[in-house]
Amino acid sequence: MAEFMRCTSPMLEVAQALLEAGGEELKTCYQCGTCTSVCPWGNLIEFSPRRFIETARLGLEGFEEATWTCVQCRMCQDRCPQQIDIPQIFRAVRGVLSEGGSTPPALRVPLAGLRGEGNPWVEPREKKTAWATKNDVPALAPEHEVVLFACCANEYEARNQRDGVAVAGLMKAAGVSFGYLGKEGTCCGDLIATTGAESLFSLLRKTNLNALGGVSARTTVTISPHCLNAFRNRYPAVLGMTFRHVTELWDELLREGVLKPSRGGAARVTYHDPCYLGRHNGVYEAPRNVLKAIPGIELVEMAHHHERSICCGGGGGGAWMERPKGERLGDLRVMEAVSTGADTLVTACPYCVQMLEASVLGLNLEGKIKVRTVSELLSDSIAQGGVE
Amino acid sequence: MSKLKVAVYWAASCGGCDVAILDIHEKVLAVNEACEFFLWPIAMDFKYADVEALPDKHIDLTLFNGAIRNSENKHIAELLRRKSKVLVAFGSCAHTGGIPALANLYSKDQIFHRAYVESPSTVNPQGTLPQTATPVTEGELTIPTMFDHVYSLDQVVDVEYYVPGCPPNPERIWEVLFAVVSGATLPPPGSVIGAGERALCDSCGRKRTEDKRITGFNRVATTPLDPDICFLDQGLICLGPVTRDGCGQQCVKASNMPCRGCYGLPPGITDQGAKMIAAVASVIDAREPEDIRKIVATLPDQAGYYYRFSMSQSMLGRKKA
Amino acid sequence: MTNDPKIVAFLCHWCSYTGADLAGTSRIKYTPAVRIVRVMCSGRIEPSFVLKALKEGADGVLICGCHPGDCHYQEGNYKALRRFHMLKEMLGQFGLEGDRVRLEWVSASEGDRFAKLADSFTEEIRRLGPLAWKRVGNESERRVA
Amino acid sequence: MSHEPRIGVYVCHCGVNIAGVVDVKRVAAEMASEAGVVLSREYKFMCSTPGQEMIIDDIQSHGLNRVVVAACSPRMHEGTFQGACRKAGVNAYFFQMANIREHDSWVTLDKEEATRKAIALTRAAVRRVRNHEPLETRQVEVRKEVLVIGGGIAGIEAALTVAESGNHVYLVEREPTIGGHMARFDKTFPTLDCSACILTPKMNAVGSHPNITLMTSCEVEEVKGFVGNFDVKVKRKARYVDHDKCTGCGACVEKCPVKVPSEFDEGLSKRKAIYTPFPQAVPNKPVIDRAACTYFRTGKCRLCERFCEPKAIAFEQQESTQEIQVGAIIVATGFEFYRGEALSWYGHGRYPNVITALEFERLNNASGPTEGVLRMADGRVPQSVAILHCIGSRDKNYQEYCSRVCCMYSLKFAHLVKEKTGAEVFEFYIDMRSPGKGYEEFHDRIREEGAHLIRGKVGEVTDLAVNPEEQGRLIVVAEDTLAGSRLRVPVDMVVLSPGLSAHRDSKVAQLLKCAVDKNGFFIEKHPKLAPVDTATDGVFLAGCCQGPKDIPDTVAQSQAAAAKALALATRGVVEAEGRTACIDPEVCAGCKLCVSLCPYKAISFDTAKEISVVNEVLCKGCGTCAAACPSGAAQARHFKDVHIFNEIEGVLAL
Repeated sequence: MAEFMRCTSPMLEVAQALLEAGGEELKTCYQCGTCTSVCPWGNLIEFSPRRFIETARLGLEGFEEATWTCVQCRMCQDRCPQQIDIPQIFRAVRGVLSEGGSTPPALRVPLAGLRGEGNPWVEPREKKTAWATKNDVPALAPEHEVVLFACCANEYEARNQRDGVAVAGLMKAAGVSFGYLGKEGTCCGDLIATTGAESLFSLLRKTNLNALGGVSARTTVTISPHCLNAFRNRYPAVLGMTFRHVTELWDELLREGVLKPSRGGAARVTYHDPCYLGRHNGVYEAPRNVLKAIPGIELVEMAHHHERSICCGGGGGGAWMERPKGERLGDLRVMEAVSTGADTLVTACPYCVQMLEASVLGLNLEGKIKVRTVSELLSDSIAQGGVE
Repeated sequence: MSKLKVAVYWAASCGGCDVAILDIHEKVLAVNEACEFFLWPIAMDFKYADVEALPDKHIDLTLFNGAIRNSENKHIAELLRRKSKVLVAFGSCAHTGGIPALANLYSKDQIFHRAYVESPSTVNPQGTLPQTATPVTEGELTIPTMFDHVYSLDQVVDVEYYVPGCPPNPERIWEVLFAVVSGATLPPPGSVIGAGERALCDSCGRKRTEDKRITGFNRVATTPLDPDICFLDQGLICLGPVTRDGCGQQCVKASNMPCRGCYGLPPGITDQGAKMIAAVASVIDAREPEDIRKIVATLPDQAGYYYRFSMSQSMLGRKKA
Repeated sequence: MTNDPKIVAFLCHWCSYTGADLAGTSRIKYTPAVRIVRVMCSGRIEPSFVLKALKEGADGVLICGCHPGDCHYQEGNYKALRRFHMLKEMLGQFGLEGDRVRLEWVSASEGDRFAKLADSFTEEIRRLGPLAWKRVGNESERRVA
Repeated sequence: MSHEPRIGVYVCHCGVNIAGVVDVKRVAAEMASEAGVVLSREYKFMCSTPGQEMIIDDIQSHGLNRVVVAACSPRMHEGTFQGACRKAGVNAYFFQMANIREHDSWVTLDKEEATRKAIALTRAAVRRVRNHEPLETRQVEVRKEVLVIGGGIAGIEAALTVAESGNHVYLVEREPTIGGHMARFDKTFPTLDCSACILTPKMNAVGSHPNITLMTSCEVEEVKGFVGNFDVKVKRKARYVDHDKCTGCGACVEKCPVKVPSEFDEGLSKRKAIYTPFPQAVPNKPVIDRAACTYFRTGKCRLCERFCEPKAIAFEQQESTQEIQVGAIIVATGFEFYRGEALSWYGHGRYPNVITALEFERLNNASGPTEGVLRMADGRVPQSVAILHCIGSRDKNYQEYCSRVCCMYSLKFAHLVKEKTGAEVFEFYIDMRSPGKGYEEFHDRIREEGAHLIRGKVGEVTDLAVNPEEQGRLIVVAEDTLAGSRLRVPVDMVVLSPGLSAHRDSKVAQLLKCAVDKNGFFIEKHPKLAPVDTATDGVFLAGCCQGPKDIPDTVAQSQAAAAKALALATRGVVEAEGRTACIDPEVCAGCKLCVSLCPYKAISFDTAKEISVVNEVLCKGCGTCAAACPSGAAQARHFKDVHIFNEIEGVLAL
């Protein structure tokens, strides 16, 4: 008889483990499906956060597959009528699965890199500050008022080094008293926290807390929205420090008249909101204000912008996961950008830069659209010396 | 008829109460006629030993003024208690602690430090503080021990009656003495005598509004005072509403000054400060916490205002250690 | 457990007491340290109640009334608010930590809030330690009653 | 009267509600040693008849003169036990209750702690009751007139019910006509009666009833007094038309040259500056919209005046105030549709063919802007329509509660669309809620009619087409949670079904000293057993002001509220609160502080005796005067200092 019983029983032990790992809010879901309908993956693949929650809640088979798809863009959470922190549920499940040894192979490399060398590219730790030395970025000294915290991507990855150099150049031009937190610091751990690697994240956090705990500056400026998010939302507020994103700094310096852009940039640009700057941290206008302040730049919006912006696909560990053509959120975003008629797709996050550039290449649109950062465009527009 | 046996004593106080007895003027002769004094340090010479030698309950009436501040005050209070049939807490200090009890807002250490080390006129580089016993070549010199706390008389010994005031109104004093001397029936023990049964406002003729609003507290020194209008209506703290009537209103009527509360609580309330806050704060003209705090801040030293004469009898009694 | 703080809470009948009832009917658990005394309106609450409670051994006093604008008797809560601020100022002179006496608005529908408030206030008082006002003063100097 | 206290203490088990946590035997034993306690018992259910009889027997056989019951909240059973005391000849105010259920056994986990707390709370009651005094309650006559605030179906029904009994009603409505939301609906679920057909006769009945004074364009401005004796000030806004002279001929409306969007039609049609809101309005006489009127704006025009034969135009009319006296008040202020941010997520205001429920009602109404033909913005009749449930409802970001009626009215919409246009209907819902008489059957009928009911909340409405079929249409994106598929449904028109919200701008609750819940709805006295009473005696609730409800429930509640008001009027008298303030003339020093503080002006100053005096009829017993009286002359009966001090000592004694 038994083989004819095609029924599944709830696996409450599994469900209980998920609840204990921080998936408490699983219980309040009433299965309306808003999450699924607003999830950007819906445009490309079959993916239902709702079904994920329902299966996870009862410990039913099937939720494991969906676990690693989520890019933590937070669209679902913002729209959830029950105000459920759905990204957190994914993180909790990931934590449980990782403990059981089910980390996807693609993630093992960056995890090993972070564990061994403090960066996801498995580059030797010694190379961390090479970019700064080469480009005369001042190292942090006690008299500095601002800490510059660069993303691993700015440090180890060639494309994003350009952004880092632009940031340092602008800070110098504006006369900001700043220094770069080099070897004492390490990766902020934000993206790794989203993959459920809690213990590794705590390790990285400890290193950074030690490094920042010892400095006298009261403000830290990050280039990546992920570092910003880690400091603002995942680190304890014990440091008593203010954390700001570079675009917020530029916006302020422009308003105060310290920075005066004079040379025009690209004629028509569109701005892609990084999820971790926008939805996660509520910064929507600062980068736009910067772009609007640059002479000659015309800012147009894509179909999805501000709170409705679509993820580049790099969040939640997505940056390291290979996806077949036709299943790339970055492609969707680049096509949306192209359809605005813009010649430049501007963003403000190293991972967005990586993902969007990969899509531009993959779609053979190199001649049609460039990917730049807000800092790069601003840097271009500041005359040599910058400050009058 | 034998003369009434009387003692008058002065503990922690200024001496004004003693003087007030003399302020009954020529009637003091009648008192002298009717009374035999066994102790009255300010007026006559007696030794404590003489009192100690008296049989218990020998004295008919003791008027005890002053608070209990040190071991000597307490010793004499207990002595006079033993020797007296009727012990009267005479004046604010004995009644409710009076001005000396404001010291309860400080610790003994703070007071010593202020008096013997900090005060501008003091030169005391070693920081020497009073010692209760000092060895000298001739032996040991002792002075009374200062207590941590200032007490009203009834916090140390049982008391039959209270005559309030700083000082008591001479007319009231005469009424009390006359009653005792003439053998009139005395009220039940524990009563306040020589004072009224209502609050001071009852006999105050100042005009009051029916729509009181306090927008800020004024101070006597910096405000022109209208002699016909209720002080509260002028934004001044007047303790009249929480003070027993009977003083004759030397302050309010004769001097155009708000009542300071020396006659103590009227019957029916338990704490001058608490009641004054309840009454005054209710009519503060503000609704937002910030605005209320601003108005409250215009009245510094509330405890000093409200418990000027009644700290010993206040519900909290003293500052927390 | 007997070392737990003792807290007297004065609650107005219409909002806060009803809110505390709602915490009960909703079976929300909170500390037993908070003991409730009911008055019809927070406007009835006098500073002497607070002093009495402190003197009788309370470590903290909580005053709750209707939210501003919601007073069943129009403005009683504003009167409580004014007295509270003036009393707090004076209690400071008596060396009392400002947080030992607290005023909060709790509506009839805020059972959950009342329970949370009871817990957080008790926690705060526990942090401040026992008040033991009954023992303030010097027993040896005073007459033995 | 100064006999020694002989107290009986009764500790209730309340089944296991108390006894399961609190050691009731220990509580009773502890109380036995308190001064004045003659006997101390525990019993399973004190509020039961045997429980009450036990108290009565003990009072008689043991000569008790004070009673303490430690049980539930006094809000629950104080009256019950006071009644038992009274029956046994003990004044009701010699009773005191200790709340060891809501404030103890239900909120405490630790049994030992719960027992200690119960002992403390009961001891407080025992110590307090010793010092209680007997209080007298007085009887006050009740006025027969009733005020109804709000002229929607709830107010109309309540007014008619009261008026039919022969009592007089004042019906106050702030709009120029009665009728409320119901007058704007096309059909009513589940029977599909024409809304106007069933409402209009009632509106007319109100307009012509000899026992109803209809006060439109009026607002309640001030309410004073108490149950049975309310003094109400009503502000009458200027209408600029003398309704006594006006015959309602309509010549003025016809001639008026100004056109502005009609509120009644949700701005989908125009009305004149002088207008009657809709053809069946009651009163069916026009008013002038001052903001739109050319004469008021420029000083010129007066066309309406020229064409008014009865000379009813009154540009000089001013706002006026009328005072009325009533014994009871029925609140029927209704609701408004949710109009918040959630609408914009679904494109309302961005896409012209995304409309709200109320717009849909008007578009479907034969007297509406399209004469009942469902049209899109460009005039075409839609081929497909999506109806979205729960807009702003069941959503912690907006309104957490379920509005109860939206599922049903949305199903009604599906029927109307089908019937009128034959279009495909897609209805997106989270859960289908149809618990009413005939409601589930109506739901079935709509399915049978072929509407596509899809279980899934819509995430987005967009015009971004990804294929030719979607081109030029609105695409509704949702997950069909039953199929587990993400859907993109292209439609011509989207109807948003928002929930019901409380009137946020209303001052009525404040004027009546009624509490509202966190959503702004009036709080009833008891959610189950007193659903039309409020905490303010003599004020009753009808309809959606208390919470979202459908028409049958609204009408039922209106009739219930009317019955409550009539019961009060029929009884003719009310017992006034015994726990009032008093001022001891022997103690009062005449400082006048209390006079300024009394919120009810119940204290006056007797200039002859120079003391303050309480008018106990006006006093509500808040105790503010007692708290503020510096000399202790003002006392709050039953809440005197001594009582509170006793309680404080009691609760701190363990």
